[in-house]
Amino acid sequence: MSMKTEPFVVNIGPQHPSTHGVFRMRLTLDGERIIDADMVIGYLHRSMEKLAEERSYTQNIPFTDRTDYVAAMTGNLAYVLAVEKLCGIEPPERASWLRVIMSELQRFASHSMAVGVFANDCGTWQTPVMHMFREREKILDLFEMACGARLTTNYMRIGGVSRDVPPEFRPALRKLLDELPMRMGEYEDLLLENEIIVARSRGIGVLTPEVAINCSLSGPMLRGSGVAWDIRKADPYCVYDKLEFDICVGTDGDAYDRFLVRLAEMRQSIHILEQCLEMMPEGPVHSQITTATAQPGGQPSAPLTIRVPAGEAYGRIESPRGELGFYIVSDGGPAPYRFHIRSPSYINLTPLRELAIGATVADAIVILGSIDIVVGEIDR
Amino acid sequence: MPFLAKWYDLRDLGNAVGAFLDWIRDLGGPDWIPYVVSGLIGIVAILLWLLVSQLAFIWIERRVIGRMQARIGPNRVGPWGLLQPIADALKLLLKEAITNRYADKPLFWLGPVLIFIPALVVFAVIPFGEGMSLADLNVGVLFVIAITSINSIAIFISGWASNNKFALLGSMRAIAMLISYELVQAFALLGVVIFAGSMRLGDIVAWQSEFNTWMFLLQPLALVAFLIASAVEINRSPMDISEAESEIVAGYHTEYSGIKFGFFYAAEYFAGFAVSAIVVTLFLGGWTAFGLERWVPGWLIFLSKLYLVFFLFIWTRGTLPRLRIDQLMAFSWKFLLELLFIHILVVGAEVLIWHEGDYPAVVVLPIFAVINWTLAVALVVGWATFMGHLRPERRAKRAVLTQELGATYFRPAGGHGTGPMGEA
Amino acid sequence: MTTVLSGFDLAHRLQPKLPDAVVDATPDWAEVKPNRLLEVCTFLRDDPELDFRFLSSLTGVDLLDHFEVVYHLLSISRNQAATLKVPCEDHDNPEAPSVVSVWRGAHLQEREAFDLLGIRFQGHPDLRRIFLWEGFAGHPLRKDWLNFPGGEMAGLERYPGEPGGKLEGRG
Amino acid sequence: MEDTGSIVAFWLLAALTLGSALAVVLIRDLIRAVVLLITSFLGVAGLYITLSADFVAVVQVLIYVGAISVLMLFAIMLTPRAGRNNAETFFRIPGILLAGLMAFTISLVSLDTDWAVVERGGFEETASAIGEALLDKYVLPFELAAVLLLVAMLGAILLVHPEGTDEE
Repeated sequence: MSMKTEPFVVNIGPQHPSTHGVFRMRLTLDGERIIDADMVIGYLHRSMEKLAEERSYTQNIPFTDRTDYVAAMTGNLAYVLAVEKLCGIEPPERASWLRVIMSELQRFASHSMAVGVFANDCGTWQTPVMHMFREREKILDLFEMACGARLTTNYMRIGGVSRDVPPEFRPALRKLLDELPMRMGEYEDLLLENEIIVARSRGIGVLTPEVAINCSLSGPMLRGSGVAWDIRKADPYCVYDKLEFDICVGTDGDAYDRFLVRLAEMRQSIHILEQCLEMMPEGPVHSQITTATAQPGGQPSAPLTIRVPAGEAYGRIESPRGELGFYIVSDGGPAPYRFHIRSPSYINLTPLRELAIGATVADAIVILGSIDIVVGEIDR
Repeated sequence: MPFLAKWYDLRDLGNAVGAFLDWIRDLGGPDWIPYVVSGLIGIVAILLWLLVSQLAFIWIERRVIGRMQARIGPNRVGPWGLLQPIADALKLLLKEAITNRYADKPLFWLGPVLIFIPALVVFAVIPFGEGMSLADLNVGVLFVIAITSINSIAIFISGWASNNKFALLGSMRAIAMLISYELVQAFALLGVVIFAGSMRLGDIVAWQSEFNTWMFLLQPLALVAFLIASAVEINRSPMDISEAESEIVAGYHTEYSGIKFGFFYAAEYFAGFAVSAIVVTLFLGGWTAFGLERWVPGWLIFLSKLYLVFFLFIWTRGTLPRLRIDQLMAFSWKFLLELLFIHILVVGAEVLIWHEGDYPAVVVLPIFAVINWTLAVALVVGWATFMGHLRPERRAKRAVLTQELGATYFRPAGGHGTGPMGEA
Repeated sequence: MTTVLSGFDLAHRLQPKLPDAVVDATPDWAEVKPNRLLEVCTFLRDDPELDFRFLSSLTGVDLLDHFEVVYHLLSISRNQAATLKVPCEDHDNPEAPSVVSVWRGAHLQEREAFDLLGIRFQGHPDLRRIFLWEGFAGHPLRKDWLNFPGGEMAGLERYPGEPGGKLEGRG
Repeated sequence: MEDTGSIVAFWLLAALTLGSALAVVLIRDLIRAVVLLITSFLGVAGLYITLSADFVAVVQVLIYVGAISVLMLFAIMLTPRAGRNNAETFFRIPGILLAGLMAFTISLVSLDTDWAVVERGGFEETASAIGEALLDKYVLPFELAAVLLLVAMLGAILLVHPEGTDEE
């Protein structure tokens, strides 16, 4: 005789505290065990790929802010790198350094959100996420200093960045960098060593490296499974080849390891930023300042339109969530012919069903939290 | 205790009540009038005190957790945001209490009402001070356990009646947790009863006062177990599994809004106070404090202890993550209960030795305290080592830093398998 | 630095094993026949010298008269990348073999390409719409998709497979 | 039963107990039936209190309200299609007959018994008396009951344990 219970369908989302936006998991439960899982997405679909086909290359930069709205800088960067690859523009050196600074700050900010929210998914009542927001706010202040916007930065330009950072940026960044390592120590002690977080996330959602690679996972998901792969090292863009940093990998491939890798990468970002502050040269920040409409500060702005030769390019960078790629096909016109975003959040969801089946509802939330999705990037 | 027994002696509020009752008695009338009046006074006093404390603690909790979370907390309504709880209460009163169409309406209505009962009724047996208890029952401890178990029925009813899947999951979890932790609660209190030799709460306080000790000094394990079990019973973090916000939205009260939600919100505080009151009475010496009660009103001592214990619940809420339901239940069945069995055996033996040998308490009690503390620490540490630190898959670790691109570092600590590992 | 294998290089490597698979090769990509795609992909994945075990990106491009599916491949152990293309000749009803059996990472990306471009991937285990709802008219990333045919009428349907029509459970 | 208070309490509690017990039988909705059953249990506990049996009253609440009914709720939740409704059953007539028979027997016995009228006392300590009786005079039935329950529990576990699965 065996217990027969009725399967029970629960919709986690689209409005749910732990789906990080409008993501919906349709779970079929047997008691608390998940026997089937499906995801329903598209609630935030804005059809950016279609919209981008009707806008000029520069006009598309703001869209890239709004894909991964937690990491707008890296979205910008991936796009401009792809276009630069297509038309062979080489940005000036200072611009490359600024790009690295911004994307590392963005990585720190994004990872701090991911880590805090993951702890939230493990059931803390907002405390880690609030502390993480504190650090993120300071980084957003720096962004505001550099480009006037905090969240949707629209900072990178094809051929450089939109403007140089103001003189007060450097001391502010210095001050932040002096503070962050101490905070990081706190977070590592309080979150990584937390018995309940260990109990909740270790051994949950295990991905072997074979599965991770086969599922095209990238970023902390891949590194959490123990594959030392980081596009910043593998295919250094901007000035990453001049910087010294380590790839952070986990050894168990579970939710805890993905969380661990993010925390370790935050430390690496601090390390990279330290080096950037020392090594960043002076100079122009844009390669072709031509039709300059002088701005109030006397700085000329980047050109608004650009002619791109016919062809195609796939530019990839290591965004906080993984391999962010832009596949751009140009027919020589003012707008891209095809504009495809390879969004890591979306593809990282590939093994979600397999990870969720057999887990409990509580585990499913932890697993989803460890994937670190941004719905704007999933749906685009 | 040398009480003045004048009505203005605030060290025992019973004096004032007694004076008032005498006055009524002097007016004449049937015998039961003073009896009923004294009961009513007690009920009204407890209710008023609960309401005021609750309003105060809404503010305190929000401010304290605000500080813990590196933010300010409510500071707009009134000075330092002091009127925030009143604003909250008004908001809850004015909001529409939506009943979903397929809810089981009588039960949906009954849930929030029923959830108040255990939290309030428990206070009937709590001695707030010398002689200051509404009904000092013979079987006080048992009464407390019995009444708090009703809590989960209220939770179940509201979860089921909501006709909401999250609510149903929440109530399923609540019932499962109740079954696991009721025994723990009973066993934790059993040790206290064995020592004090009475189930009357007043006697237990008197026992602690007589031997100049607090029960938790003698039975630390019981206190810890009771605190954990009551945190489960009243759904406070880290055991707020039946209303786990990040998993099942709000658990059993997902569908409740307006004042019906306000009932749950208030009952959460009341239950918290009730549990703190039990902890204070049984483990922390109640309204006595090593002779301090001669100078300071006993009820003040009691209340300050109660608030301190309640603060503990706020503190854990601000800091700890949440366990999974199977881990929590395994913790009860596979750990706490076993430890408590050992504890009860040891405590029983101690009491037997004490009474048979007729040793003086001054000699015996410190020895017992040392034995019990050693036992508690050894058991907990032993279990933690055995279940946690000796097992690599339970240990915290740090990321591997490498420069070697494309290499694989996959070496799972806890064997293979993709399934989640329960608390084995 | 990631080495990029040119299309010629790919074609050269594929030549001995699958001589007739490659139709076209340029410095940037190699184009293979749809019916040989699975063999090519399996070869690219399993060949120890190529070792393209990581499918970076899969997408489709509407080239007005036909569709093209583009695969960006990556080898983690050898740190090299390559681009593969497959034409889908029938513009009205494009079809391509699914590579989910080779790379599971293609699962969601093929669903996306199906949803937005209407390319049917033969052999995909669960080819459903993903961003748009079932019942959405047309595939919006096609160049000939300019607006909702017949106005914005697309009806909101319930989750596929769920019992009942629009109003069940709402009273 | 000398003062009015006790009499009023008795009649109220008796009405509550019997009324809700009747409703348990008549009502179709399972969950409501359990809730009413809990009310009935509480009424019985109240009756115990009027008999100065405070220990038994509290134990009634603890065991029947806190444990037995929770088990019933659990059973209802675990039943496939617990639904809202209790269907018609063939056992209706035999059930009524059996209940009538039992009521008849109990009334007969209670009327026939020569009740010893005890003077109404206060709430004296009954717990220790019960404890001593259980562990002294009636220790064998007590222990036997415990063993019986254990065996029943093991049997239940064995029955529902799915074959071939060995839990961690």
